[in-house]
Amino acid sequence: MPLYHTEDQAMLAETAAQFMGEEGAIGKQLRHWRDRGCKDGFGHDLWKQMAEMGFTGLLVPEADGGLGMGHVEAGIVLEEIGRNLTPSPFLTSSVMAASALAHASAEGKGRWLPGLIAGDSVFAVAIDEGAKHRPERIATRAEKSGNGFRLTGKKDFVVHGASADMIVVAARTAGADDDEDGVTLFAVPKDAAGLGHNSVRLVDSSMASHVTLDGVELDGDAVIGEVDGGRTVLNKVLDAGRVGAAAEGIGVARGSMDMTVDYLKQRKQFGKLIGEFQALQHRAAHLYSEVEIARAATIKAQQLLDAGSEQASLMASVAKAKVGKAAGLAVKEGVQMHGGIGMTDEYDIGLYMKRDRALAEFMGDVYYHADRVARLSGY
Amino acid sequence: MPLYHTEDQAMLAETAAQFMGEEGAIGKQLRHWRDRGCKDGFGHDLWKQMAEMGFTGLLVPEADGGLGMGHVEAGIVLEEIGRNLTPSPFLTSSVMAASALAHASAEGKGRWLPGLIAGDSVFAVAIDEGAKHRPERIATRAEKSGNGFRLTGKKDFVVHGASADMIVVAARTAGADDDEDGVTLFAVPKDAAGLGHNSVRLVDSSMASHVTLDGVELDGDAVIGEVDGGRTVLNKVLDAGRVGAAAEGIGVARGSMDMTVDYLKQRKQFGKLIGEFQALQHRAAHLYSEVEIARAATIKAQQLLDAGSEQASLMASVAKAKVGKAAGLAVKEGVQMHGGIGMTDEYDIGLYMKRDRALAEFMGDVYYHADRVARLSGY
Amino acid sequence: MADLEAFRAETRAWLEANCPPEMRQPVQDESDVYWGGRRATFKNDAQKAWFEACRDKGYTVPAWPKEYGGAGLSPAEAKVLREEMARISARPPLSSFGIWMLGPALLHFGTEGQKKHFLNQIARGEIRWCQGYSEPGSGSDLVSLQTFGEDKGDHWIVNGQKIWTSYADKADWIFCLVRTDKANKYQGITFMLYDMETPGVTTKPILLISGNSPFCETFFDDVKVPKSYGEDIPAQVGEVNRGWDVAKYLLGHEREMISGADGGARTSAIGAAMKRSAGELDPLLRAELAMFDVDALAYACMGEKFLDEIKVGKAHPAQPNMMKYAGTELNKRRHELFMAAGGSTALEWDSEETRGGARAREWLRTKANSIEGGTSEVMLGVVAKRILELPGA
Amino acid sequence: MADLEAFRAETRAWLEANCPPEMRQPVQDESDVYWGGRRATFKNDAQKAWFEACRDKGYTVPAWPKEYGGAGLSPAEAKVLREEMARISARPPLSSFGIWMLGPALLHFGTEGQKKHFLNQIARGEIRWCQGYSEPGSGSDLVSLQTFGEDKGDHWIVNGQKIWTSYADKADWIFCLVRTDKANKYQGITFMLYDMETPGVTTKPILLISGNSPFCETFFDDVKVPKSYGEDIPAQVGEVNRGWDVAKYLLGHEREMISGADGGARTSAIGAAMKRSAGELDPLLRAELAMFDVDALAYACMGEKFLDEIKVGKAHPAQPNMMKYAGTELNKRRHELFMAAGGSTALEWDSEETRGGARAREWLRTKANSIEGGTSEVMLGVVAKRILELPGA
Repeated sequence: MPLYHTEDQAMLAETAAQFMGEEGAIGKQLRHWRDRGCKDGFGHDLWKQMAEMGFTGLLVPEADGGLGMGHVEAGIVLEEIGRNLTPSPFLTSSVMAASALAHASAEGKGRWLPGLIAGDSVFAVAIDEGAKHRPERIATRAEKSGNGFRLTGKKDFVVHGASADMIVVAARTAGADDDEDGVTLFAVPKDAAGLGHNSVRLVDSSMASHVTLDGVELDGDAVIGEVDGGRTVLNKVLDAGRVGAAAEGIGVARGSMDMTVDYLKQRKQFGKLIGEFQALQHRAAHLYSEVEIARAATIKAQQLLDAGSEQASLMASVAKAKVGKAAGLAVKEGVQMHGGIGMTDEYDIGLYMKRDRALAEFMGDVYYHADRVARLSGY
Repeated sequence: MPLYHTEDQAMLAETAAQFMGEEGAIGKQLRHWRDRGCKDGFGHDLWKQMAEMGFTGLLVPEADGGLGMGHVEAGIVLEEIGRNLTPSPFLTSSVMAASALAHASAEGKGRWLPGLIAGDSVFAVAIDEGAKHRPERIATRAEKSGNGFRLTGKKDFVVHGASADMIVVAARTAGADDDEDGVTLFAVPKDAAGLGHNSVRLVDSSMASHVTLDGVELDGDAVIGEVDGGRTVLNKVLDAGRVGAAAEGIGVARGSMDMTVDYLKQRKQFGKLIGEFQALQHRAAHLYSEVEIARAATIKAQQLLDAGSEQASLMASVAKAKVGKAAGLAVKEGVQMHGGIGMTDEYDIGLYMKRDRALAEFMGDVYYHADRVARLSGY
Repeated sequence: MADLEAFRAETRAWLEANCPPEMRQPVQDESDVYWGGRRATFKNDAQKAWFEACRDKGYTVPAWPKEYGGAGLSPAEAKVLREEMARISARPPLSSFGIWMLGPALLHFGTEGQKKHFLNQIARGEIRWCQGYSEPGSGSDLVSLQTFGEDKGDHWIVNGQKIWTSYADKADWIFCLVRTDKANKYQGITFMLYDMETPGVTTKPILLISGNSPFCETFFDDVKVPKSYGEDIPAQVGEVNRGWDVAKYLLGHEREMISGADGGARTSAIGAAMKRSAGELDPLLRAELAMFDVDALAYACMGEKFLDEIKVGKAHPAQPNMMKYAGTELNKRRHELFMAAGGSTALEWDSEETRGGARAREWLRTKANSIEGGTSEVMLGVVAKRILELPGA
Repeated sequence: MADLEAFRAETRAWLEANCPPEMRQPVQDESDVYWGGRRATFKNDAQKAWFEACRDKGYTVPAWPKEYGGAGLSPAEAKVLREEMARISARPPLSSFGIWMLGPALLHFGTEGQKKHFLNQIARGEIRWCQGYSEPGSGSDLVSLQTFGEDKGDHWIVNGQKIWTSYADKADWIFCLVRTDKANKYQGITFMLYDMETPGVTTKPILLISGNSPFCETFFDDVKVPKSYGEDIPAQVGEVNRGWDVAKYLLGHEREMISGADGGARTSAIGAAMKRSAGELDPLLRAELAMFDVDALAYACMGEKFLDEIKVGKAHPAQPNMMKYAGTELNKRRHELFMAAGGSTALEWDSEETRGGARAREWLRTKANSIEGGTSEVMLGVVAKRILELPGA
């Protein structure tokens, strides 16, 4: 498959760009909700609009009422979300939870997918335990209890956790904390007894929860996938989340870069446009190169995921790590090249830096993923 | 102690600069011996002249016939050696072997020091086993044998090994390969039976040996320092070698940088001196900053060594690693900024790149030493 | 040397007697810093007592001459005092742009009358100063500033706008670069001092990405600045139209300060601290920390060398630019690593556990390091031109 | 698709029958490469047989039209041939600047007469070409070249000097940029073809830091170049004085080639190979290898994307400059890491164990990657100007 968008995909990109550029714009969404101290960190109206656009159920198979598209298409939407810093539960709900629910029972799908597709429900995913992403280790326990399970543990960095109607929770039904096997995924509804949230605002004005599971009782049909065999589904959710975060990161990088290149063409110092200064030209060109390369890796990872390739998981880490580097460079150069005004809250460039930081951390940072590339490559 | 040279040291620097700039110049030494395929890789006449200048015995205590100076002074000479790419056995003999011989018996000192001070003898140090510097692991065995020891093993990257009258060899008299204790240093004379050399020319035209010790029989008085307690002396030899290599590396970096900055002021392209191009200006200024910082760290390490500080060994690794970075940058920028002619053998800038590569590897590269900084700092 | 040891003993005893225990702890937040000025209030009695003891002893500005409110300490004595204060973690009794910026300018360029008048005010914490340099159109290209003072005989009428005036909303007086000759770019700027309560002066805080707002925009609308404040107390520092010399001199000072070369404290590896706070480190994060620590420990040596050389006049005059460049870039990298090591916890913006997102806010704050006081790009240009003597602009 | 599969089967059979086993191993050194030309000799019978089989089949230039000596394969068929050759590690039957550089220029700019004459010579390996572009004073600023061809009616008299002419001492003919109008910088250069045996042409090899000397200085002393080599066979490609257009077109090709975007093979992590050859890796070297592998694997995706986009005309015309920049910088870094992983063994310059210092020599060779075919600095400038559309030079 060629590594550029098909005509259909190019049309979707145009639609998504127009929609996010208008409805998802920074002034209309991010600043609006932030300045109101919104407890969700995003607007439910926009989420509903995204459903009307067909975005919410993009990855859901047609048989289940969705559009049956792939990660390339999800990435197209995410890149525009990134470019406009649009706060929404798209990544956690339509990409990650949807990837999990593909493995749910017919009953589970029937319970959750209509709300997702309609933009009526929000979903979160609870994997991390501790401040760093280390999904190889799952300590949260799910013990057999009657017909179902009883969950006990703590989860961190659960983005949109307190806003979610359901949280996909990775817990351990067997084995030791570091075991590959023995993991099971559960759909935990918001009203489950024993489910607690300490919801905190992050640097990018998004909301994330420290979730406590204090003996949460669930029926057996809350299980997604196989009991004890959840690692397979978890890995798919992780890959989807990583590649999705990479795609959003590319949007952040390109948005930041475009804004900066525009500024270089407008700002004068020493009697010249600062974009005439060769040192800045070379740095901007290097940045362009890094962002293009990161984008190619991201699209490749999307295609491999859609093709079900064995190489997909390796390339997911390559993409997440490379985007981490490139987008990090884009926002740093963006703020520096904007000079003093880049430090002010009034200008948007600083918002790109904040979002980049949170996205870089989400589902594993550049260090985690470069290390994973090495491990998967046998060294 | 202030981190700049005293008046005496400044005078020594001037003397050393003049001597190396004249007698040790690239055309007179490095190219001369290289183009002749010299089996030593350096000139004995120059070594003798260095003795007349008092350089050879600089670190040897006055009581033993030397000048009783310190690592700051040795570093001054080494920086000029580096700047002129002067091939000589100064680092292995006057710095490393001399640091070992300070712990030798009176008999050992009497046997070896006069030749060192007079420039009649050459010394080498055999520590590495394998292609990378890992002195924590010593596998070469020295077994008790009559009054003395019998050495068996292989040593690599023994610079000037085949030219040396005596080689300081680190061997294991007790314990397992990775043990801290159980190491002993030996003075192995060139004519010892069972001592073999596979002498190879390196990229910088210096000569180094793969040394084989095939049951080399030594008297007990060949031991330097304590039997089984050689690690203490070995660490001093290592620190001296690392800080010395850093000082020489600073000379390489500054020589390369100065040559490059000069070139920027002469070469025209697009109707301008290339030094007028802002991108090159900024890169040159960054390089200057890196080299200055590396030099400060190196002088600090020299002072700490001379003061017998506990921090000396940490700072030796900081200096070696930082110089590795800075000098590596200096030669890379040097070749790139020279453009095509930098790739020709006719110009000297490529010789700086070659010497830097060999020095960077000698006594541990930037990766080894940055890792050591982390280990010594408790992480 | 014996004298110095006597001075050390004396200082130790004085500190013991005069520095309250509450003042022997690291500053936690802005409210722990005493800035002085007309509207100053003390956070608590300890802060007041400590300030007043220092003021009376001349220890708010220990190295300034006694007649200007200092203690007249020699450099060696001042170093002993710093060491002894550091030993007990004593807080600075008074923080002030008057001490850091205007004072050095006056000591170098001021008339005797100006020194007596203004330096004593600064030393006693009576007047809080702010700095009026940058303008919206004049950032790196500071000399292109447009704020204009029209000569009206015995006074100027100043009109224009400044930006990045730190704490202008809290300051009493401003030292301000004002164009007084439009025909002459470099020699047409005057370094003026005037009261922020003068009619026509207004300020507006600038909210930063860190969520703080230490800076203001400051507007001058027909501000009447008298040319003299008394005998031998002209309103400008240095000559009229030669304020650029003063500004350049001060930028050097500022760069030294921002470079962290004087920090001294940052001489241990951060990797160890990160491991303690983060638990096991990812191997590649550990590698980055190690590479950083090599650079940071080497830079600490450079800072020591730089200060040693400055003392004896051996440092190249443009070396502060190099230090500022390297120091600020390093500090930005340090805080990137703090964020990485802190993981998702470090992202929190207003939680109690993170003291209101202290780490994230500090991280964002450091992004200004390489902009304020001369951008990294300007610093590199100065090094290229003045140290490496490369041709052209 | 069915056709393609038939073609694949046919190709496989043909290769089986015609590619000798000795030609199915990676090239070890220069002597394994067949460059053709008047003075060419074969290393062995296998090399000769393989070359002749390909020549007769049109497989030295499979995608060129049959009338010019190619096999007239479609892009899809050419890809199948490449894949099948790669499958059995078949060596290229003929290496030649005529194939890589002059051929594309002639196909784009040449007259029918030139194509028939020169392309067939190239395809059949009869003439070995070299490239005369750079001059001592004209490196990055190529257009400032001074070699001058004086118009003498039916011929030019060429005087001047070229540098970096690859294998000029072994080449039969040269394609050479010659100034033919001193008044016109860009439109005063002619892309000339002439015989290296013409009186007045001399060459002198340049010894490189890698110890090899593939390049020469080439001198022209009153060299008489006829304006025509027969009917419809002018001596210049494109119009007289419009050679810069041809040169620019070719530089694009060269950049694609050097960028390694077409390499395709470099898609696996080097860290694993380094660990196999070096034993345990230092943790920080492992970290650097991992960071490199992220960049290299991502770049391989970019290479794939770039080639896909070129095929359908979606790539920005200046994208080869970006690819050349990123690809060559990456390759230099790759070889730095090879050297680090190889430790002191990799330093050896002429030992047998290291095949004559192959690793070190290759490492040094890569330093030219970011200089030849347009420096990294020139590439960045082109990207800034043509893709980002930044103002000024």
